[in-house]
Amino acid sequence: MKWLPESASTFAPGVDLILWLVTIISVISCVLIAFLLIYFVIKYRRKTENDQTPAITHDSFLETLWTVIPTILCIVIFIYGYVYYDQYTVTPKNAVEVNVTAKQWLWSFDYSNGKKTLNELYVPVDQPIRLVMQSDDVLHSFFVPAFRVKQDVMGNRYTYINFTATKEGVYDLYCTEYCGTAHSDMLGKVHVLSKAKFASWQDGSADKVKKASAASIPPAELGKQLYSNKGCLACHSIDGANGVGPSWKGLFAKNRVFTDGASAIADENYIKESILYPGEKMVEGYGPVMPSYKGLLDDDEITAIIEYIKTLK
Amino acid sequence: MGIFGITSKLIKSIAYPSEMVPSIEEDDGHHHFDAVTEHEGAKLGMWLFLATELLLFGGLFAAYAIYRAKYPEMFMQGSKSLDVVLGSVNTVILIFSSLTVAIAVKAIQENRIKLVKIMLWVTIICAAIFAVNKYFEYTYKFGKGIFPGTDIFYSIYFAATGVHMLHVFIGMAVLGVLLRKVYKGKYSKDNYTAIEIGGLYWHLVDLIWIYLFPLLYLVG
Amino acid sequence: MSEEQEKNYLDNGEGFRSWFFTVDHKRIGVMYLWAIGVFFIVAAIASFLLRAEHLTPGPTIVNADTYNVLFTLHGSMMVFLFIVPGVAASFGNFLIPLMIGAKDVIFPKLNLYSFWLYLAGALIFMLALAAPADTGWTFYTPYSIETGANVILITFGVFVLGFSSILTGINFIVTMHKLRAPGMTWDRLPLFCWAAYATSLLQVLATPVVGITLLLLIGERYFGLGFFDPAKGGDPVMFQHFFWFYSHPAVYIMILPAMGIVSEIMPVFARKPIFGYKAIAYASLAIALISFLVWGHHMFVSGQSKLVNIIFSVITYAVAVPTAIKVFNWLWTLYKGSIELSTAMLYSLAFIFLFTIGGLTGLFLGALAADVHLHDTYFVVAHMHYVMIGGTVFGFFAALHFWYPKMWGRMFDEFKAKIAFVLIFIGFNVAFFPQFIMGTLGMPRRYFNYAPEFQSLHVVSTYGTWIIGIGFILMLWNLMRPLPGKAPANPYNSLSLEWSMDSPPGTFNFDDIPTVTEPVYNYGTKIEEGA
Amino acid sequence: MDNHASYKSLINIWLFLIFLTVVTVGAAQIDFGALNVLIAIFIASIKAGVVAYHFMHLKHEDGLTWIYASYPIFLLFLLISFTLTDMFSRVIN
Repeated sequence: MKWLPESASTFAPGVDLILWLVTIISVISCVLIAFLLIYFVIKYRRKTENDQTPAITHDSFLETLWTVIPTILCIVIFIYGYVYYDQYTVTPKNAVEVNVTAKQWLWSFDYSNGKKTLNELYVPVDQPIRLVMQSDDVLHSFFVPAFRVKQDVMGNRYTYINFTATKEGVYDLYCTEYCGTAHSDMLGKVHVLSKAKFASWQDGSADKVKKASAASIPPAELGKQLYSNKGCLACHSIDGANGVGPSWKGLFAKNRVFTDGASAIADENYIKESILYPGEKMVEGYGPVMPSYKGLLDDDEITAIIEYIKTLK
Repeated sequence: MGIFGITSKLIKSIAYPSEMVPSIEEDDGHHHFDAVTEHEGAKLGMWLFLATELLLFGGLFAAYAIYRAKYPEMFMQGSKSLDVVLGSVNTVILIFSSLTVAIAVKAIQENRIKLVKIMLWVTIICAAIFAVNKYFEYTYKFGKGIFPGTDIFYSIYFAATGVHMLHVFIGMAVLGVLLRKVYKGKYSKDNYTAIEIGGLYWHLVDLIWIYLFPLLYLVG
Repeated sequence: MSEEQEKNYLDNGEGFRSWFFTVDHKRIGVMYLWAIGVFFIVAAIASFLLRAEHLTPGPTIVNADTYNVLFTLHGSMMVFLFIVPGVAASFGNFLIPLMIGAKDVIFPKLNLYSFWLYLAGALIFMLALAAPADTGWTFYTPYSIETGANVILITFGVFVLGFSSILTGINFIVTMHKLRAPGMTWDRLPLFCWAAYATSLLQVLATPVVGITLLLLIGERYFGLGFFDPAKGGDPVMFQHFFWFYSHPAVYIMILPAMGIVSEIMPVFARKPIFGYKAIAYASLAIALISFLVWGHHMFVSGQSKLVNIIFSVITYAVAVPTAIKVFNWLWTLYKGSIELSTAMLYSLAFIFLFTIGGLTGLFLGALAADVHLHDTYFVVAHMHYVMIGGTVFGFFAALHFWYPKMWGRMFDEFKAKIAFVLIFIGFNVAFFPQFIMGTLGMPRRYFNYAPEFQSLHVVSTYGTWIIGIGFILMLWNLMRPLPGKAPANPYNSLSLEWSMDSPPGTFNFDDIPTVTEPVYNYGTKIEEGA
Repeated sequence: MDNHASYKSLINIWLFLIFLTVVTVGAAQIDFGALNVLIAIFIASIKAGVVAYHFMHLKHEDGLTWIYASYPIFLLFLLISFTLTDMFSRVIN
């Protein structure tokens, strides 16, 4: 049975080695103890009320044995744990930095060339990466099981993760420090691309290809994809349930009352403004928590989202 | 009966365990321990309680150490803004009250009830003066717009001295209860455990202040 | 013996007042037992809802906010209302004076106040249910500062409960120092008392730190003190240091009394002296002392420095060794014994097996590199439950059955109790073993929603909790219906002092304080091995 | 209880404490840099020791009380030293 996730970073084999090592030690000890328990219970079961038992109170040899052996095993396991941890915490010289900002409930990534992505981290294969992470609000934790890396992210202080992906593919990214309502929806993907693909993603040519394919699907369909890819789903439901933000169900053309008492009809322009400048017109009953999507969504994508909202009656 | 009432009751019950046991046990001769055990046990119990008190303040001392290391400048400035004279006066008062309690304990061992009464009164008055000084210090700070949360130094200042003040009040309540019982003639040279361990508690209040004073007021 | 003196502690006085104002340590122990039993059931119901929620990914029966509240309630009630005060306050109160040959604890009235404080803390905790906290039982900042939920009441409740815990601890320590019967030397002290001593030590010395931490958290919310809030220059990692400085020793507050219980039960049903009495006694103390030195292993990925991580990892492995020694000592107590598989013995044997799994999986988490992967996943959840349920709760159930005759003066139906045991044992493993696999696969804890590939394991786990539930109901139903007839004073031919008196004991335990002349587990005949 | 201190010796101890208070206030006026904290803590510890030893009668107590009086200080030391070590060893790798 599969009990470990895919191994896709230089750190993963070391962690897996420790997991295997401790598993083997554990299984042997457990089987030994279970066997002795059952064997003793059967062999020395009470036969008569007057069974004679020896008054054994201690045995120096045995006690030394089961003090020394666990001690040695513990030292060995510690050393393995330490050695691989040490490798993981030291940043390779040629590491490429990516800035990560966590906030309730999304991840945003800033690359050195000025690109910015939401919930989707793009990295080249076989290239050491150093994530420089900070939180805008509460604690979060960056966890990619396939890379076996995890680090808490907090406000007012940078924390770091080093990893080198070894396999192309798309891997899950979880938030593992409890952060409130949509903690379990604070998900992302790590795209490990070949060097060539990464280069074309970096200079934007990949975007154009993607756009072209995006153009071929209906806007409402595209909007639906963006809803889950760009993290909207963490706060806005599509079934009318009240979340951190207002539900999108029946939102379009609805009258919105703002915290300053003013009101407006939720038309295309209002929705676009809310996506780009979410703090401008706060609907009553909600807090100013949404980040601006300026620069993260282009006009076509915003239009697609508006079209999608229109379909949610 | 409020927090002080409860606490003084709790301390009382450490002080005279057998007295708090309902009459059934006293009447039928089921004393389950003698006076010496009682005295020794009560003292050990109080020392354990003092250990917990020390660790309660320990959290504040640890916070002090950490943030002082992190923001030395802030602590320098904050410390300078505190009134050293008032702090020194309070230190002398508190140390004096420690002396009076120590004398009270000695006096009760010699059955000098009148001296015990005087000393306990003086101790309570000292505590009251300490509290009044603190009141002026706080209101002065509030007047200058300094509150808990103004910055981390003041947060520590208010948290540490605030929790300490709470202990001063609890100590006053304990001493008050003891004093009332002295007037009722409950204590003598054969029965002074309560005064001794009440005194221990008051010395702890002094001990904490001995550290708080230089750390907050002096080391700038 | 006059008629009057034969009146046992249960019959001595009737009605609410005779219980609520009693200073009899046995009655106080029984009241604790009822109180923690109620909270255990409430917290367990929360866990059944949590597991039912995970039958499908996404919303099943509750929404995300309710889920977050439920796991907070489950965790904080289980920890602060059941398992921390649990075994120590209930069985500790009932047993310590009986075992050391005293008529009561040294501060009987204080003992009653501790119980009242426990109730007061629980009441404040319950008031918080009006707007229940959604922070998890760890109250990590800054979330606990920012959330709109009622964190202040719940933390103040925990603070009061801590006060109760401290006073109980002081009472037990002084009792064991000052009230041991003549001849009850430290090397004749029953191991349950040793464990209770170590537990009390931890309660007295660790609890005040969490007390001030929670007070400061309340201060954060009222005044914005800023110690733990990064927005104000504070450090959330510091909160975790303070919190775990208590909460790691608290793990041992939970498990040590259960170890003590198993150490009492094994020799009785194996008819042999406990193997390595001194090793077990000293290991209890060693665990109590070293447990103050390992709190940082909860924080390997929290942003704690690498150096400190390494130090904590080393010391963590040091605390593993005394625990391993204990397991082997219990095991060897069985060797050449005359073993009777009573219900209490079954729970004790299960304790050894499950606690071994719990301990061994701790080895994974102590290894730095492995913990980076496993931290805050279901692996931790499973590990913790193997220690807390497989360890403490199984020990607690063992005690419920073992001292049942002494406590209630009646016997129970062993056969039904054994069926209940089998159900609970199987259900427990079905419920929690799959969580290890989910954890290594990377399923994070405290997740309302989860990826579909985890569903089959989640479903198995949920079914397991249902089996536990059935077993638990059967156990409770069985214990609520004692067999007719009075229990004998010493149904198991045990040698320790609590069995030397009637079942249930009289109000003053001993008519005359006994004099102890022999080691406590003086079973078996003194024949040299191989002779 | 003959071995308990006389009133006069209690007062002498008090005078000594006042003297130390004056010293600590005086020492704080001089700038020793980082040493100021250590001096303040050192003097405070002497004062605390004197209060515990004489006023709190620790000198008449048995070993057990000494253990319980000093163990929390050790724990406090642990708490502070570990958290400070953490604070100062958070270097960037």
